[in-house]
Amino acid sequence: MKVYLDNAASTRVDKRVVDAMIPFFTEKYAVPSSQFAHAYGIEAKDAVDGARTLISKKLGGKFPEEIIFTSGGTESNNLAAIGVAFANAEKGKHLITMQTEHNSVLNPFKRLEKEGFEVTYLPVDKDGIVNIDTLRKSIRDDTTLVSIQYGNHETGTVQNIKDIAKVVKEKGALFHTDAAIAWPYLPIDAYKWGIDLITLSPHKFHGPKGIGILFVKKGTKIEKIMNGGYNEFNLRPGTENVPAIIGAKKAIEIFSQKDVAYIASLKKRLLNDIKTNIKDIEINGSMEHSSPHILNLTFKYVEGEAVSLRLDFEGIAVITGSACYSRNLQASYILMAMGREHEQAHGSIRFSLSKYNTEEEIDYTVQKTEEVIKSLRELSPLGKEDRE
Amino acid sequence: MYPKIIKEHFADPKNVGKIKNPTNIGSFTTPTGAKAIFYFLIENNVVKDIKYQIAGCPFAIAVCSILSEYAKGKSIDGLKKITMSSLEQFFKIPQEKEDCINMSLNAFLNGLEMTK
Amino acid sequence: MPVPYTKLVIEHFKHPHNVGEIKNADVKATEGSPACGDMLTLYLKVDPKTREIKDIKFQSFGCASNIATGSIITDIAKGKKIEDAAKITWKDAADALGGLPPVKVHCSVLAADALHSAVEIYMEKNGLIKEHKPTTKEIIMAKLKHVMNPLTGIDIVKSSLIKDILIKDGIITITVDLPEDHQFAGNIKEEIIERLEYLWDVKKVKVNFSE
Amino acid sequence: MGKIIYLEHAATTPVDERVVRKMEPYFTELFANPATKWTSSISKKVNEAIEEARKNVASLINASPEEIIFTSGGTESDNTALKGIAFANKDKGNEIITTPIEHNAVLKSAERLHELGFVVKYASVDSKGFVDPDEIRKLITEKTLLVSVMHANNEIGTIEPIEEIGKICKEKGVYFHTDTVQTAAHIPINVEKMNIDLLSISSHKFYGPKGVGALYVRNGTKIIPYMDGGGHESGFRSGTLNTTGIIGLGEASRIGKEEQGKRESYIKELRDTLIQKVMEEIPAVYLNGPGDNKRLPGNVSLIIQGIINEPLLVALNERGIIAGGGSACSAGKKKPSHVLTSIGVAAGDLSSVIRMTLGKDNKKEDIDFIVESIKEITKGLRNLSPFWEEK
Repeated sequence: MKVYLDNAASTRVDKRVVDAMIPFFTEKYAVPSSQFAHAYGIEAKDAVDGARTLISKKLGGKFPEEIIFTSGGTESNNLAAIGVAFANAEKGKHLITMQTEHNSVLNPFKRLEKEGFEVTYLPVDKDGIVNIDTLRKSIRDDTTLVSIQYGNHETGTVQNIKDIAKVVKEKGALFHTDAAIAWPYLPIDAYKWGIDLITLSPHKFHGPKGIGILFVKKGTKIEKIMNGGYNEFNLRPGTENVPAIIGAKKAIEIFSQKDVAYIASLKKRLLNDIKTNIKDIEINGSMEHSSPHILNLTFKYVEGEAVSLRLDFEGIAVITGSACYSRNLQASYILMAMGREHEQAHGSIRFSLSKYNTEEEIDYTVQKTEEVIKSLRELSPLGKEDRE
Repeated sequence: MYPKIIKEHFADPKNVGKIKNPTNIGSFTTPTGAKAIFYFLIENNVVKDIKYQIAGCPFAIAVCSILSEYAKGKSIDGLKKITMSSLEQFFKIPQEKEDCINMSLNAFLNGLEMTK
Repeated sequence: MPVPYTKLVIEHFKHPHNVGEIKNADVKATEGSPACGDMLTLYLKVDPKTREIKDIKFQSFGCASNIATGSIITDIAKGKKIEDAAKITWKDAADALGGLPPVKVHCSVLAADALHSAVEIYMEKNGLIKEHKPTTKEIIMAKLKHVMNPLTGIDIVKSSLIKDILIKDGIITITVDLPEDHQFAGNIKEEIIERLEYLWDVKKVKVNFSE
Repeated sequence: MGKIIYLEHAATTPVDERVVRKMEPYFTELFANPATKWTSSISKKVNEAIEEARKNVASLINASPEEIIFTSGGTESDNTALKGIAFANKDKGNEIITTPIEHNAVLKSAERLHELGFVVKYASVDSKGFVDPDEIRKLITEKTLLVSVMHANNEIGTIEPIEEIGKICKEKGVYFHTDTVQTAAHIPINVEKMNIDLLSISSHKFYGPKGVGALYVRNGTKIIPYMDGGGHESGFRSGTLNTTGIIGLGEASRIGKEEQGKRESYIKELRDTLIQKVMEEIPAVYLNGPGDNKRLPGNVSLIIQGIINEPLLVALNERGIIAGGGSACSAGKKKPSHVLTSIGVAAGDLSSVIRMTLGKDNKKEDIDFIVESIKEITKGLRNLSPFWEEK
C-alpha cells in the first residue's frame, strides 16, 4: 500500500485543476499584459482578473487588485517582509515576528537586520502559541510590521490571528500573516479581522506549484523587491504564469469544507490509534488550536529520519522534524522554541493528511508505525531503564 | 539519495544488541543526544564478537552495521586505522551526514582504544 | 473572442465618418503628439450668420478608440451651434459608442479636446469672446499640459521639462530643460508655439532650450 | 473566430504538446515536494526527474548541471544576476556596465542598484542596435564588477557580439552576464566558447511553460542568493521547487536542442519572405535592426510610416492575425520604447512600429495573407492620417 502523508509539503494536484490549466498551455497561451494588441491576451487577462476577484472575495478582501501573484509562498513572504519594511522605513525600523515562523519569513527578517532594521522574535509556549500580551508590549511607536504565521508548517499549531490583528491595529502597525499552511483549511477575513497582508501557497491545497499569492490590502505601503516590467500592479514584474493562476483559482473554487471535516476525522483516528498502540509518545503542538490536517508526534528513544525512512520502505510518506541527529538542526528549531529537548525534537514525525487519504490508509499507517518504532527501539541504547 | 549499501544495512542491520561480558565498550554521544555504543569481545588482538546499540539516523545505523561486519575476525591494530575517508571505500559520504557517521565511527574507535 | 472595444467602436474604427481635411476651413485644431502615437486634427467650417457647424472633418494619427471617438464626436457636433458644440464632452462621445475601456480614456479624450480647442480658436478669431482675461503663467501652464514629453509619455509640465516662463509685452518666452539638439526638441518647440500663439494678447512665442 | 495566425512568439509561445505530456504526471502522481529527499522515495523520483531536467538545460548552453539554478523566470534570473553579483562583490568595486536596450528586468535592476549607490554605465548602441565591444573595453575600470549585455534584442532582433564581449570581460577579469531569454533554443549558445559567467533563460519563450526559468552561474562565481527561505537549490534559491515547471523547461530544452538547427533555418526563411514582401508591396516601410544573420531568426520589426500601430494591430486582430507593437511588457503604457529611442528612430515614427515574431508553427502559405492584410489596413489608415500624402 502507498500512503502519502506529506501533504503539508505539497499536495496532489486535483485532476479538475489540471484540466482547467491545460488549455492555457497550448491554446490560450498569450500574455495578458498585451491586452490591446490581441484577443488572446484579453482572454488571458479576463481569466486572470476573474481569479483575482474570486480569491480576494474568499479572503474577505474588497478589490481584485489586492491579489498579487508571485512564484510561490517563499516569494510572497519575501515580498511582504522586505517590501513593507523598506516602504515604511521612514516611519520606523522596528519589526516583529515569531521564533517558529517558516524560514521564508525568518530569513528575510535576518537580512533586514543586516540592513539596519531591528527585529523582535517573539517566543512561543510549549504548545507553540505566542502570547498576545507579550506581543502588545513589544509593539513600539517605530514598529511598522508584525508578521505572525497562521498555522505552523511543522506542528500545525494555529495562532489566534484575529486577536493578534486587533492588537496590531490598535498599535498602528501593519499585520502580515503567512497562511500558506492554514488557509483554506481555516477561515480568514482580511477586512473584518484587520489583516493587511496574507501569504498563500496553492500547491498546499491541490493547486499547482510555481505560483504563490500575496494579498495586499488596498492602501498598504509596500514596494517591489524584483525590478522589471509593470506587471501585478507594478509590484511584481515578470510574465504572468497564467496556467498556474487559473489552476490556483480552480483549486480554491473546488476546495470544500466537507473535505476539511473528513480530514479532521482521519486525524483523530490516527492519533487515537497511535496513542492506544504505541507507548512513550508526545504530541508536538497544541491539540486545541491546531490545523485539521497536521499531526506531529515524537516517538521517544528513536531518531526521526530512521523512522521516516523505515516508513517509506512500507510505502508511507511522512517527514521528520529533523533531517538528522547532529549538525542539521535547522528543521527542528520550531520544537526547540517550544522548549523540547534535542532528543524529543529528533524523534518527531509529521503526519499531514489530505482529502485523498482513506481510513484503510490510516489503519495501515498505525500498524506499520507500531512495527517500525518497536524495531528501532530494540536497536536503541536509550530509554532502556524506562522500558525494562 | 541513500547509497545502496546504506539502505540495505539500515533495512536489516546486522549484529544488533549487547554482549554480556565484553572485553571492550566504546560509546559516543553527540551534543544533541544521539548515541551509539559498541560492545567488543577481543581475544589476542582479534575481534571475536561485536555488537552495538544505536539511536541515530539511517546513515549512523548502517555505518554501525557495516563496521560490525567488517571488524569481525580482524586484528584491532588494522581496525584502529579506520578513518572517515576509509569508509569512502564502502560509499560516498554526503557532507550533511558527516556528523552522524562520525558518531558511529567514534563509538567504534573508542571501544578499540579501551584497554582492559 | 472579445477585443475590449464595443461593436460600435469597432464599427466606427473600421468605417469612420467625417474623415479628411477641409481645405478652406475656418479653423483647424490639433491635439496630441505624433511622437507619443496619438494625435487628432479637427477642421471646422462655420456659418458666420447662424454660427452653425456646416462641415466638420478629422484626421487621426491615433489608436482605434481615438479614431472611433473622432468619428462619433464629429457626427454629434455637425449642425450644432458653435456654443453648443463646446458643451459636447468626451463622456457624451463615449456613451454614444457604448463605452470605452478606461485605459483608453487619454487617447479618446483628444477628440473632445480638439473640438473644444477649435471652438475656442474660432470664437477668439471672430471676436465672439466678450471678456478677455490677460494671459498668465497659470493659463500657459494649463495649455502646456497638452504638450507631451515623448521621453516619459507624460506631459511636459508633469515631467518637469518647463524650466522657465517669461511674459513681457505680449512676448512669451518658454525655456525647456532639454538640449537643443535633442531628438524631440523640434517637436516640442513646434507644439508649444501652436498651443500659445493664438491667444489674444500674445504677439510672439519664443522657445529656448537649456544648455 | 476562425483561424489564428500568431505572430507574438517573442512575448510568449504555446507550450509544445510533448512538453505538456511530459509535465502531466508531475501534477497528479509525482507531486511530492522534492525537498524531503532523505525520507521519501516519491521525492527521490521527483528529484531524479529534476536532475534530468537540469542536465537538459545545461546541455542547451554547454554548461554543467550544477551550474543551473531554477528560478521563476527571466525576470528573476536577471534580478538575481545583477543584484547577486553586485551585493556579493561590493568590496571589490561598485560599477556595472550595461546597455540602454536591455530588457526592463535588467534595466530596472540596474536602476535599483544605482539607487543603492552603485555606478551604472551604459554602452551606446548604433542605429541597428549593435553594441561596440571596444566601447565596453573602454568602459571597464578596475572598479567594474559586471558587464550585462543581452544576447539578442526582443524588439528589433539585433544579435549582439557577445562572444567578443565575453572575451574582453575574461581578459579584464570582470563577470559577464547575458540575457538569452530571446535566444536560448533559438540560436546556438555556448557558455565556454562565449566566456559567459551568468546567463538568464525563460522557459515560455521556447515552447516551455510560464513561471519557470533558469540562471546559469559559472562554477566559482561569487554571488549571493536573491530569495531567502528554506535553502532550496543548494541554498541558492529558496522556495518549493516548481516541479512541473522545471520538468517542462527541461523537456523544452531537450527538444529545443534537438530541433534548433531545423527551426532556425525554417523560421529565417519565413522571416525573410515576410520582410521582403511587405517592403515590396507597401511604400515607406523600413526595417528596424539588422538584416540577415545578425538578426534573430523570428524577428520582424517594421516602421510603417504615416500610421500608428495600435489600430493596425486591432484591425489585424479582426482578421485573426496576432502581432505586436514594441515590447509586450510595456504595452498599455504610453511611453515609447526605450529600444526604439536608443537606436534613434525619429519621433514621428516611434509609434509606427509593428513587430511580428515568428515561430516554428507558422506556415509559409500564411505569409501572403499577412502581407495583403497589412497592405489593406495600412492604406485605410493612411487615408485617415494627417501626415500621409501618397507620393
